[in-house]
Amino acid sequence: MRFAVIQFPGSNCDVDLLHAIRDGVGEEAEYVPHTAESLDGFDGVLLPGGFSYGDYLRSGAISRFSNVMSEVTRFAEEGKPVFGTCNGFQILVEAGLLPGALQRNENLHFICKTVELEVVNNQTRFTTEYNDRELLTIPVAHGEGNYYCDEETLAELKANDQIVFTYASDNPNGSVENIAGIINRQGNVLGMMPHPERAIEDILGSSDGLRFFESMVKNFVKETAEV
Amino acid sequence: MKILHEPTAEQIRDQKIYAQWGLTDEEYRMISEDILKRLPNYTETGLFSVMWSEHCSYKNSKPVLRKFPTEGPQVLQGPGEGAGIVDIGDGQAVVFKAESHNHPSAVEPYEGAATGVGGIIRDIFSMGARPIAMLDSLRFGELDNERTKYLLEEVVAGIGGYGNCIGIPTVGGEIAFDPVYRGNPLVNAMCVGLIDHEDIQKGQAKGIGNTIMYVGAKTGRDGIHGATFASEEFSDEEEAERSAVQVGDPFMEKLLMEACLELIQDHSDILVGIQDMGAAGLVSSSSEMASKAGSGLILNLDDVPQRESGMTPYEMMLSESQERMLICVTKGAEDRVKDLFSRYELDAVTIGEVTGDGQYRLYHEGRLVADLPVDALAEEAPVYHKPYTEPERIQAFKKLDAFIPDIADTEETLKQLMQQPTVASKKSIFETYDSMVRTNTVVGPGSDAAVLRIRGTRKALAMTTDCNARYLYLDPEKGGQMAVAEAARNIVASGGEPLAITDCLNYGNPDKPEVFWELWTSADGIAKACTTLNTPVISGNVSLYNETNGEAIYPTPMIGMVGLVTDLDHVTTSEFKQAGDKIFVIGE
Amino acid sequence: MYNVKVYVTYKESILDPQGEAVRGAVHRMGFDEIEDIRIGKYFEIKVSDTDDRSVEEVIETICDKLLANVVMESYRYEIERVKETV
Amino acid sequence: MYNVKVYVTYKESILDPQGEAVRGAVHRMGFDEIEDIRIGKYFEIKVSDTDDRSVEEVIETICDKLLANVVMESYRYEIERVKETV
Ligand SMILES: Nc1ncnc2c1ncn2[C@@H]1O[C@H](COP(=O)(O)OP(=O)(O)O)[C@@H](O)[C@H]1O
Repeated sequence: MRFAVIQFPGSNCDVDLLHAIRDGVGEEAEYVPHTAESLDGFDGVLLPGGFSYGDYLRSGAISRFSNVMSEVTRFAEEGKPVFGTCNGFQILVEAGLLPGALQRNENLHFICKTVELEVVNNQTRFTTEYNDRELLTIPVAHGEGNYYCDEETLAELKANDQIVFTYASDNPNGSVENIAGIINRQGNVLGMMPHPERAIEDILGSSDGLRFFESMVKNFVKETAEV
Repeated sequence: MKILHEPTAEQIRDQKIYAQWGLTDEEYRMISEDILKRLPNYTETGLFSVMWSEHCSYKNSKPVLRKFPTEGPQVLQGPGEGAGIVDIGDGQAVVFKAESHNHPSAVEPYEGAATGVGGIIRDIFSMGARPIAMLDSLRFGELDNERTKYLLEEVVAGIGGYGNCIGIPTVGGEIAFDPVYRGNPLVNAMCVGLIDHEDIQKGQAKGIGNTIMYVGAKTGRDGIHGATFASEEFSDEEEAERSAVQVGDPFMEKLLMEACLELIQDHSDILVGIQDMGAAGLVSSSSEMASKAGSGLILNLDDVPQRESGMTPYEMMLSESQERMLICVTKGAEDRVKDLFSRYELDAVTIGEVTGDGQYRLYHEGRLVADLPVDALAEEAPVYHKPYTEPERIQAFKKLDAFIPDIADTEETLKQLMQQPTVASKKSIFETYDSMVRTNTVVGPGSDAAVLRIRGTRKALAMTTDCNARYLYLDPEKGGQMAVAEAARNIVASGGEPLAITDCLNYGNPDKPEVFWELWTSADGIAKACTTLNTPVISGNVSLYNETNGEAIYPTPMIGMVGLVTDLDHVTTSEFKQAGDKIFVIGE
Repeated sequence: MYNVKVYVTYKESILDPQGEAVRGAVHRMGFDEIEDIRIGKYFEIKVSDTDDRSVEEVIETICDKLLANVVMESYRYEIERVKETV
Repeated sequence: MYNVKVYVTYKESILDPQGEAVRGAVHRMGFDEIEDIRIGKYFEIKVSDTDDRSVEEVIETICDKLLANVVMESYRYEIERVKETV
């Protein structure tokens, strides 16, 4: 499986995603600049964490107008897998590929620590390697990760099993219903605040994030075999 | 069109305008009679006043710094460049330096701390290194008033704001609270970088005809005279007239860092020298680059990218606008540089060229506005051997009996101790720093030293900042030794072997013999400990005049130490691992 | 040439923790008469004349797409025509 | 009861990185007529009546000490008297 790691000006977890794919799951990954006009030849798109355009104005607000985002949107519409972590999630939300908005953390502080995540939907193409209701140890590092959506959207998210990860014990940002990660209706675009790419080696504290990327790869392999 | 009314050379002399900028009568006499053999004009006087400030010239602290051991087989670059470099084998090296931003942080704590972080990061990547970690060392008054709480909160937010955004993990540091820092908090930041030997750069402008280019953010009127400002004391009356604050733009710096690293790694054939524009901005970087290489320089100030209109040569040369670098490239390579930087949406502009005559010439609107021997500016500031005397308190301390605490309720005393902000956990602070970005942090904040693995090897780097200023107040020499020893213990306890140190020497007004004695004597202690432990001083920074209304802070030489962990299996953390394990005390 | 002022504020139903924090600080300063503080963003924009489209159209688009996130924020603006200063 | 609006903006010589970034974005969106954008803060404050001191005095102090950092920002405000809604 060949992954595109999109680099926006100010992305800073791009290198971590690249390593997670190359060293973690042993697949191919290439950087793709924000100016790129095409995503041909890629099987999955990864939007990294960081502070694209300094997160000025609102996180993700400016990057969603970059050239590559229209390609990412098309890629998503074709049903191919798109994953955004942290700033990547914020960009997906600003671009309208995922519902809701991300507000400043409730306590107004940036927070970097390891949290317990619960897998509430292990039937997505990103989570099949996890057990249902499994608890994962994954780092968060963000200042604007407080997921917000109106009642109607929340009801829809629930009705369609679009909430994929929640904070299990202590919610670091005050998000509605402890939401940490959601998926779109079609099931191919997932965004989450925590960083699975920071949890792929025990020496750094956890390897629970590895199966996230393994799920992506296995489901891709399965789909291509079926075709 | 604004009409400029700059004082004439005669007015500067007669009204002693130079004195307001920090030059003494004797210094002014040296400049006009010995060096120029004419009166310096407004711009020239300004250039001398910043370049001869303590902050840029170390005129008061040079004799002190000479005490430090700076050599060793491991040292690839000692003090004198943007940062020091130590060999770690396999063709790799570690680059590090610490920098203070005390005065700016007292005025505008968020931006002061943020731009301090930005500045030290530029020092590291201008050497050619990829910054891999940040540490800090902070001192505030007691947390019993709103002002101090505000300062703490904003300084921490500024450090996090900059470091998190640029994507360099902040992995450790220290904080202490004491009434002596109430009006004069200390904000010291340290950056550590990793480099391959062949990428090591120098800040030099050499090769007659080569091109000087300006890259990064535009120049505004920010922080003019920041360098002289950093060399002055505070008093309450001055509150209103402090110079304009610099605002940091970590996003711009991220782009600048990536562009400069690409230039260094992929275009070494055209790159001659690179230096960041830090304190005293354009004048300091350009004159140092020329002086180091024995060259002269011509700069055309009309070409300097400007954010504001009507800037004078004086303002442009002294501006401390952030996120700017100066580079020297071979003649004809300008377009390659422009192309590279434009991919990062950054300006790269030719502003001058290298000459062979050792003169520093500035042109503005077709006029020659400064014409000085570059060495006089960058190298020949006078060096002062300040008088020093032992403060009376030291003899008084010696007469005191050893203090034996009278503890009635051990548990209660222990609880009280643990509640002291200086002793209590700093988690609420360090959790606001991204300590993990770039996924190399094996041990983050919360242990004795932070440990970062070196990807692709079994090696790692351990790093820490330490200083207990109360010990120095009581006995500067012993206290200096203890600061180095504490840092070394933290490195060793984390599995590393100490390599070298950097420092930030934070002291009061050196014109007071008692303060200078503290500096002088504690340097002896630091030097002795470094010699014994074989950890030379490879870089550092001096911050003097840390006083409010005449009261000096404690002598506070922050020590930043880096050690090499030769195998990841050696990494050890400080917390107890499980019930039943045995506890030993080793040492005396 | 136009001077435009844009105000972006949280929708009423959205919590404004920063405003709450500032209100707390004001009360600690002893100003109990401050009942409520809401914090928003304020933009001062200079727009030059163009033949293609009206300044209202331009500002409306920019507000809607960029300056405000309409999921949680609302905006309003004032447009003032000014004389060119040459 | 008063409704107060406070505007805090950077002083002219102070860099506004946010404004710069947003201006760049607007230009990439094709709105070249936008010449300049500066971003500030906007506060909507509700103040109740008090006998001790004037609302001007209160707002002036809060602005000077808390809402703006006068080293790099300036502020202005508008105070509007409103009827108590009971
Ligand atoms: N300002 C700070 N920034 C980042 N980390 C900090 C800071 N202050 C303390 N820490 C971290 O908290 C831990 C404990 O610090 P400290 O109380 O100074 O311990 P010690 O006395 O053992 O040096 C260390 O890991 C240190 O890196």
